Amino acid sequence: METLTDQNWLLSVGVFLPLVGVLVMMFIPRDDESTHKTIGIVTAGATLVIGLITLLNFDYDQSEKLQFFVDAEWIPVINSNYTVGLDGISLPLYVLSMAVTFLVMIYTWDNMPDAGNPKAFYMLMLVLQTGMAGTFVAQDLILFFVFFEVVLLPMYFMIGVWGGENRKYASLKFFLYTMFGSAFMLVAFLALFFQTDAVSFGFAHLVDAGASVDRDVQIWIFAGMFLGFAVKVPMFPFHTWLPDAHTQAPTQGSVILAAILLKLGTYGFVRIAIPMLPEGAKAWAPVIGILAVIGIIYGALGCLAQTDMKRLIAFSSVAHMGFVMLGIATLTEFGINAAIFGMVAHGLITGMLFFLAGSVKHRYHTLEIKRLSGMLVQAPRLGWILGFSAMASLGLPGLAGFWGEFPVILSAYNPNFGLSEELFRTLMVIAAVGTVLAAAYLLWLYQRTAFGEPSDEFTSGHGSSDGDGAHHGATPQPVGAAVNDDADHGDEIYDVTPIEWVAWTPFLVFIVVFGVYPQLMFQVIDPAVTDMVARLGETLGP
Amino acid sequence: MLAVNFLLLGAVLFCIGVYGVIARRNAVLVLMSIELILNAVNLNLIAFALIKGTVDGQVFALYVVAIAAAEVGVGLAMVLMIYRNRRSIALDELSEMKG
Amino acid sequence: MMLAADAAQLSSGWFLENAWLIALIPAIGFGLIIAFGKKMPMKGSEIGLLSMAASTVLASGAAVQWIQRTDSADKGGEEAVGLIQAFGRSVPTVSEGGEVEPFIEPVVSTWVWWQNSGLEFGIGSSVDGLAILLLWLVAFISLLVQVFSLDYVRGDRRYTHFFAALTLFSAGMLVMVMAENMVQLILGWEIMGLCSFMLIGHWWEEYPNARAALKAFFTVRVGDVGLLVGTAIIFFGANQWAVDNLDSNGFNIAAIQAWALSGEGSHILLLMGAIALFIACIGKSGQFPLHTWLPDAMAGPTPVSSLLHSSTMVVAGVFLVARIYPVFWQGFNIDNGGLSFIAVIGGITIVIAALLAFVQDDIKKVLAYSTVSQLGYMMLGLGTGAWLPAVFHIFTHAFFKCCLFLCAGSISHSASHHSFDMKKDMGGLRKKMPFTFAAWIVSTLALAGIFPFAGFWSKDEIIDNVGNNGYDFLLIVGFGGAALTAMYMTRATYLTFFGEPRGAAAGLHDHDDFDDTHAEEHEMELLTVGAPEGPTAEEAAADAPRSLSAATNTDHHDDHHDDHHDDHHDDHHAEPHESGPLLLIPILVLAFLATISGFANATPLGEEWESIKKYVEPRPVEVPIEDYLAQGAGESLQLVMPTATGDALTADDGAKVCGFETPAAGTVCFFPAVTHAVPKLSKILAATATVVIAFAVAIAFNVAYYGRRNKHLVGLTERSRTLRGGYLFLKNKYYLDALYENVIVRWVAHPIAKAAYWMNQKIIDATVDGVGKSTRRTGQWVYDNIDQKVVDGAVNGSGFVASETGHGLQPVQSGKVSQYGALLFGAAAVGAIVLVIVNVS
Amino acid sequence: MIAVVSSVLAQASEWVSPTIDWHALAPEIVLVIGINIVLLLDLQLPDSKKWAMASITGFVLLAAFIPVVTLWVIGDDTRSLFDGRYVIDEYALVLKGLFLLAAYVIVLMSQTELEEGGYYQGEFYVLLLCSVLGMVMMASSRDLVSIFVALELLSIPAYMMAAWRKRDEKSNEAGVKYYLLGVFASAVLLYGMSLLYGATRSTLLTDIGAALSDGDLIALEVVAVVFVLCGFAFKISAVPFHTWAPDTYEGAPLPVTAFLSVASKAAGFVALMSIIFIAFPGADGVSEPLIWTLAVLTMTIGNVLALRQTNVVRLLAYSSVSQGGFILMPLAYAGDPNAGGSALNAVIVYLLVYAFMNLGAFAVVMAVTRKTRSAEMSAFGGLFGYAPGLATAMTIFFASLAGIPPLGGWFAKFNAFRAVLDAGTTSAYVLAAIAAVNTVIAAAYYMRVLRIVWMDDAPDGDTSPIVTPAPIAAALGLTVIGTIVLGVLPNIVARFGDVDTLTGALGS
Repeated sequence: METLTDQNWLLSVGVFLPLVGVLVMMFIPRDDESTHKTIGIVTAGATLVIGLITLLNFDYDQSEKLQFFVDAEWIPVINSNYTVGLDGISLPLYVLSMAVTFLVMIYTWDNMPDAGNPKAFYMLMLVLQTGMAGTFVAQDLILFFVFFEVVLLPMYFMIGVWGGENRKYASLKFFLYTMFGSAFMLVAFLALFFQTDAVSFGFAHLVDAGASVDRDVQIWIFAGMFLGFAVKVPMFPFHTWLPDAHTQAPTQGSVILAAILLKLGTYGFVRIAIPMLPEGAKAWAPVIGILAVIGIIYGALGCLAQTDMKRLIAFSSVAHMGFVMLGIATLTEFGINAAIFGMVAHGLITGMLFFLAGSVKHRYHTLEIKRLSGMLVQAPRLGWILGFSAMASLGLPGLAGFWGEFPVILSAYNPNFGLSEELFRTLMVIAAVGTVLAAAYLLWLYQRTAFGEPSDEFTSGHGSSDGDGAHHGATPQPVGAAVNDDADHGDEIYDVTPIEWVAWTPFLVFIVVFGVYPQLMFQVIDPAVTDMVARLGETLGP
Repeated sequence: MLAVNFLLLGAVLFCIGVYGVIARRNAVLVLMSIELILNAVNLNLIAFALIKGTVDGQVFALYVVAIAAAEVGVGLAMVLMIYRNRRSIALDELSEMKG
Repeated sequence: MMLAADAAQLSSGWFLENAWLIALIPAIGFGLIIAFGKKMPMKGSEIGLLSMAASTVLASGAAVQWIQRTDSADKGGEEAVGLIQAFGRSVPTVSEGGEVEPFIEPVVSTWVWWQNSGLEFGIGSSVDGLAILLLWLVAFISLLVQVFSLDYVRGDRRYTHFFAALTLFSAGMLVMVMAENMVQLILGWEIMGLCSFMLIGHWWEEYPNARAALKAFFTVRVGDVGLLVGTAIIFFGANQWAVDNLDSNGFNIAAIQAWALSGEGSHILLLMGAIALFIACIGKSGQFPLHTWLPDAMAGPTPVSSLLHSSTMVVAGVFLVARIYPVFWQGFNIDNGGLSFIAVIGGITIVIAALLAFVQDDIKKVLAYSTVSQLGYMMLGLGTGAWLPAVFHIFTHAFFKCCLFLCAGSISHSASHHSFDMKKDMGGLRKKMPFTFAAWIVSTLALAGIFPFAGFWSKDEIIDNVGNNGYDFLLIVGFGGAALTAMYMTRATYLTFFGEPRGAAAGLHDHDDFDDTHAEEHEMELLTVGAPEGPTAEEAAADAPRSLSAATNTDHHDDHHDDHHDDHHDDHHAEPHESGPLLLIPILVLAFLATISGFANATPLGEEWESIKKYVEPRPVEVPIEDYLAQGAGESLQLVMPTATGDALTADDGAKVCGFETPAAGTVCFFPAVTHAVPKLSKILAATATVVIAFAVAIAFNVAYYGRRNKHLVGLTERSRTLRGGYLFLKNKYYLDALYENVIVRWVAHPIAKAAYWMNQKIIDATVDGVGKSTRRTGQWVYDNIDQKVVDGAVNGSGFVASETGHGLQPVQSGKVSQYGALLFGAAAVGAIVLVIVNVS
Repeated sequence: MIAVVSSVLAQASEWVSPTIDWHALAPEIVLVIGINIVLLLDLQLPDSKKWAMASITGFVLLAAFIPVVTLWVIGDDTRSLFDGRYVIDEYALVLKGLFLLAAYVIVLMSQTELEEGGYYQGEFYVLLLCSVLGMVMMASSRDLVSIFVALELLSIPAYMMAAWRKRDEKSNEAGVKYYLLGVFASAVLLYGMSLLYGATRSTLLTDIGAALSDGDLIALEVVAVVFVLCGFAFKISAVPFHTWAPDTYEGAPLPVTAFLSVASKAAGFVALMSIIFIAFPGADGVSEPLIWTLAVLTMTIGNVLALRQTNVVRLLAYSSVSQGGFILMPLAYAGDPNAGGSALNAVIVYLLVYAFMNLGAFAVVMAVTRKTRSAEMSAFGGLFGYAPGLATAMTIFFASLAGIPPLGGWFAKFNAFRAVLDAGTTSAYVLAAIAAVNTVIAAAYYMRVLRIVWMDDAPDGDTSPIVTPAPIAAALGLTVIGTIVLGVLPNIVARFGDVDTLTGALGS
């Protein structure tokens, strides 16, 4: 596979620049909070600039080729190199990761989680940034694996230190789950390495050599990778870490988790598992498809059962990633294109929703859906944004979400390479039903939280008088906490703050932009995907 | 022939020694049982040296004797130390740390 | 069909080529309102008005140019000078009249919207007759409605948002109407869904409104599953063919039409696609059984209802069917008179909805159900091959239904103190608001289909064609529907404008409860089967709750309305009065159109009157592919005229043309040759007669029925006036009573309507709600049992197991040297033995 | 009788004094000299000056390190002394270096501990040096006798160091247990050796290898092999020979624990490697299944037991047991033709990395327990709050032990997996899968500790900062840098691991 190597310093800088920030911060006393925040934001900003430069210099006419390609010696003993490159598939996610981190940091400026200590928080976020960006550009299995794992610890601590009441359980669960997956993934990588005569861990080589591996072996190796990636996605039945992690994580954690980390798994499928093991992929596609659709319905049902806003959003991710995986399972250009679009869309939309959840928590000190109502009265803009994001999330055309769902459903109509049409068409219909359920739970959420009159416990003026708890008669859940909250916060329901505007506007804008003119992204993704599927075709036949 | 009997004797000594180590509760007796094993080893070495007609075994045996002495020296010192601290050399009582 | 060449050219024009502006302007308007509306002097409403006005102008311009284009083709293109535009040539065929009718290609201007698997999918405008018709209709009616709203919702808390949503709503419909491909169509379709959500839930402070909004969106969304699936099926059915033959793709509507008629696609595929898509239409156009969201949607402000029910939202489903008609034509075998799904649903809907309209007390709900029933007519028409009349009915229905709603709005605004309950707050308004009354009457007549009002032409044409195409039963259904329409409209009219003023209409602010309950009770008494001499206590008790609730579910209108309007409206709550100009002008304009719009396609009056047919209906002719492909900006269009018309074929004598046989090699069809009934006087008379009789009966009944109720109010309201009235009514009470109670009440109104209503509330509506509820419960169950116990349980379980294993092993670490030693040597010994056995043979 | 004597005399008469390559023996010689210096100084110095002992010892170790470096740099053909009984090749040099370095870190750690504990410093360092000498010899020994001598030389001082806190019953217990089981194990080992000698009529590993690899094994040989392996399995505390480890580690002074868990374990592995690669290739029918089983048992049981621990030191003990299992894993395929090389590499790499991260872990625990006076997990609560530096270091070491990139641990584990999968047999894949699961279990308890460090509040709210004495800080710095660098640029360590296969090993 030919590659373009001009300006190949860009990627390395983009990946490792955040670590420079970390080093700087390391030598600044922790009390100096605003300095830390500034450094963190500046670093992330600089990284983002690098990302934008990459975006500008990217050659869109040959987005199926690896660009800014570097192939330097790293661990010759095990034939592993420092190989990085960018093509149409990775570009959107790569830039997305930078943008999201940057915006999250801005958001953190005055929304620091209660545990405090911005020094550590920003350092962790920067490390996280390196890991995410690296994963998307790595073109060598070992390098990929390293970056893939690097994100683990920072996220573990983010959840564990700055998270909610049940954070310890959630964080450990998140960590072990992912460890479990990646351990088998590593074994699978090695197996693949040796099955392809142990020449190199480079993607290019493995893509060429992998196809020749014996079919049964491929299936086994794919199983290993499947474990690793499916946990990360997460696919049913490996999803149970997600709701806990999301619910307990601080807003920033949830956003990054939803926007980027989940994508590492799907990206792994598209970039590694499927191209390198065509036969295995074909054998596994039905399983993936079925699990994906189960995930869609199951996630939706889960959402309907939630009483906690954030947890609901978390479950909705399960459903949305189900769509992405279904698209991938079809092994069609159509599906995979849509899947990648879906990744970005889901990143923007769900990220936005988690931001909102965070701000709601910040104002109401609860996410109990029962207790929230009339948000449109007390914080109209917040309410409108919530409505907007909900609409985007349920796949309304004209907003980004639609392009991740509709083509996927479409593609399931006739899967590629002679996968069972009956099966996938059934899946298609079920998935379509899933969109209805999506509408159901999101609108239900919106109606319950935004519409109606604000409940007494949060209406202005009552704050002081809430001590008697009289206003809580209506709310069945334990009132004690609420009373304390309201005693000082009940009358502080304020609307969107400037900082929040700064952090959120890009999300909102791009949700619309990509929704109205999806070609922006499709033209980048499509050639790369088409190229990849074509190569699949060479081994799998039409 | 003769050497084989040496080996058998060695084996028996070894077994006795092992039994002693496992069964005895008294630190000193355990030490002595270990000495038995070492002697079994020495017997073996000598016997094999005899059979093979090489001196390596005997050299080895000398090393073993020397080192065994050192070991026992350390061992007795330790036993003494425990005895000082707890007026007893019953090994079963040495189970403060477990699990 | 061999043809010699003799060039003529199709004209086009700026308006046609830039038709996309018609949709874009309101969309931008929406953005502007959201952004700056609050700061504008008129709170953003002016932006909405301006954008709609602009669209209307553009649409009109486009309409004119389309007419020129058609004429230019028919007249051999003399007018086409200068306006040459990029289109493939068409092959003329010969119509019923024998005159040359070439195929008029739509004017397409499109941009790449997204690409996938190497295919590029466009977005843009594809303008043909149907599109033009609806573009103009939507733009125009939206404009009127916005004018009306200026005054109607003045002072509302979310005045700006209201106009924003209204504008976006129109934009959505326009986008959909001019859709060049299915995805764009879905785009518009869903935007409307969103706006309906926003508008119906406009007063979301009250839970019922929020709920209604949710229900509307959700129900439609259920239907949309069909839309997605159907689109998928059609796409993959048509895509390959489209790519190979038309250099297009499976989303392109023209391509889909051509493919459906090309005979390439398997019938089962078409059938599946058609069914799936029609399910979407059922949801959107409130067809049975998904119609239940429509009446609830009345929770929205009246202008919304009028817009929703006249030209946008609910028409979308009908439009979809009309737009890709070939798919349904082939899928349901409409060509050879197969009894199509569409027709059946349409028929059922007509009757059910009409019956339901009978028992509503809320004037808007009456109108809502009447809309449903009229949509039923349109579907019936489309389902039986009467494409043209159905589209025509969309056109006319828009005017009078919109007018009726606005009248209702005007009443509630100026007379009934924002109540819509005919029984409680209206009556005797004809003197108080003469213009409204006039407009209402005109529209009612139009709706009922009285000569020469609009409805007469369109509805009767549908019925006529249904019969003509051999669906006799459905013909009867049509007549029945017409009769019922007349009846319930009479009832509504009577309750609103005749009789004595009640409640707010009588200037009372808070309603006299005794009055109401008594009235209700009395209605019971009359409606109770076989109990002419008065109800038994339990009957009344049994029935009371139902009707009371029927009344209460409209009350929230007043309450919240007051909240939002007190500042503005207190002044003229005092007395019912005629509304101001801003409200009246739209009403009167619409009323006027309701009167004359029927002549747009007055078939009975002959060929020259059938302008809709001429300009809107696509011509069923075969178009050579290479010419179709020849299109591309800048190329001029050569239109070929036949010298010797070969076999002069007319669709009527069943000659096999497009839609009946696969087009000749190298040519494609875009529209099936639908047949047109030749109008026969007898049928027209029959239709008229039915309606008139219905009217007579209904009027009589209403006078008697509600009159008598008034008599009983004597003791409670002022004496003198009612005594006179009461005496008058007493005279003709007997025979009418007999007639009414024994025939209509017992056999029609009461049992059937009640049954239908019961059905509706308890079964269908209950199901719709039930689905929601049960899904939630399922969710709860799955979450609690499967997710938390099984899946998550397994995970936590594994950890537990590991830790417990450790616990089990801890005793081994007893701390006792001797045991350690034993373990040590034991292991070694065992290992030795095993390995000896293994290795030494 | 006459015959014997005459034969002895006959051999004696052929006696020629061996030529000695002094450069090759330089490290050992330096150490020996150092031992004497320290011993003598200890007698001379007044207690007030005892602190100097530590630095002197450090110098000795560094001095001993110099010849190792020079030998490595010259790196010409392997130097074989005493007709192959004592060999200095790359493999030996790497490990000598490792031992010396580890010992140096241990010295750094011990200094404050001993000063504050008021222990006998001089003697301690003498013993430490002796033990190190034994290890350094072990790296070169290629003969049963020299191996045995080296083994005892490194063990006996360790017994005493384990019981160093004379008055502390725990320490006594630790020492005694270690001692008794140690001598018992070495007795069994010796018995095995004697049988081996009998079966192969030689104590030279290469000869043994040759003897074992012709023809089938007889029961005698099998028993011999098993006993020998088990003897060393005790040293590396492989389950079920691990029982002494937790108790001893907990009871012994922390530096000693660190020493045992790193250096003496490494020495055990060195012996094991030499024997397996040189002497037992012919016996892989025995060694492979035995070591396979040991590896599985070790990593699994070590892990599940570690899950239950509430004392960090004890937890580290079990963790080092299970780590031993991972190190053992590749050795199961030492006999495998294509995996052999990478197995050797994997073990060496693992030992190097493991030395850094485990020493570091113990160093942190020491630094913290100096304040908290308790190694219970709960005592580590809130560490991140009041000692972020130590907390970060601890995070690095534990994460590295858990095998998370980009810290050294991941490459060590990765290499082990790689070696195993290189064999490519079914049993290998099974082993890999089991190991994969074990990495997760291991992560569980490492993360539990980190969780307490980061997320809990300090017990009894004591958040006074910790002052880390310079030596420990130095040790920490050394190990932190090592851990990270080896993780980011594994090629360095991989280079060392990439030694030519052991001199005298079959096929070389």
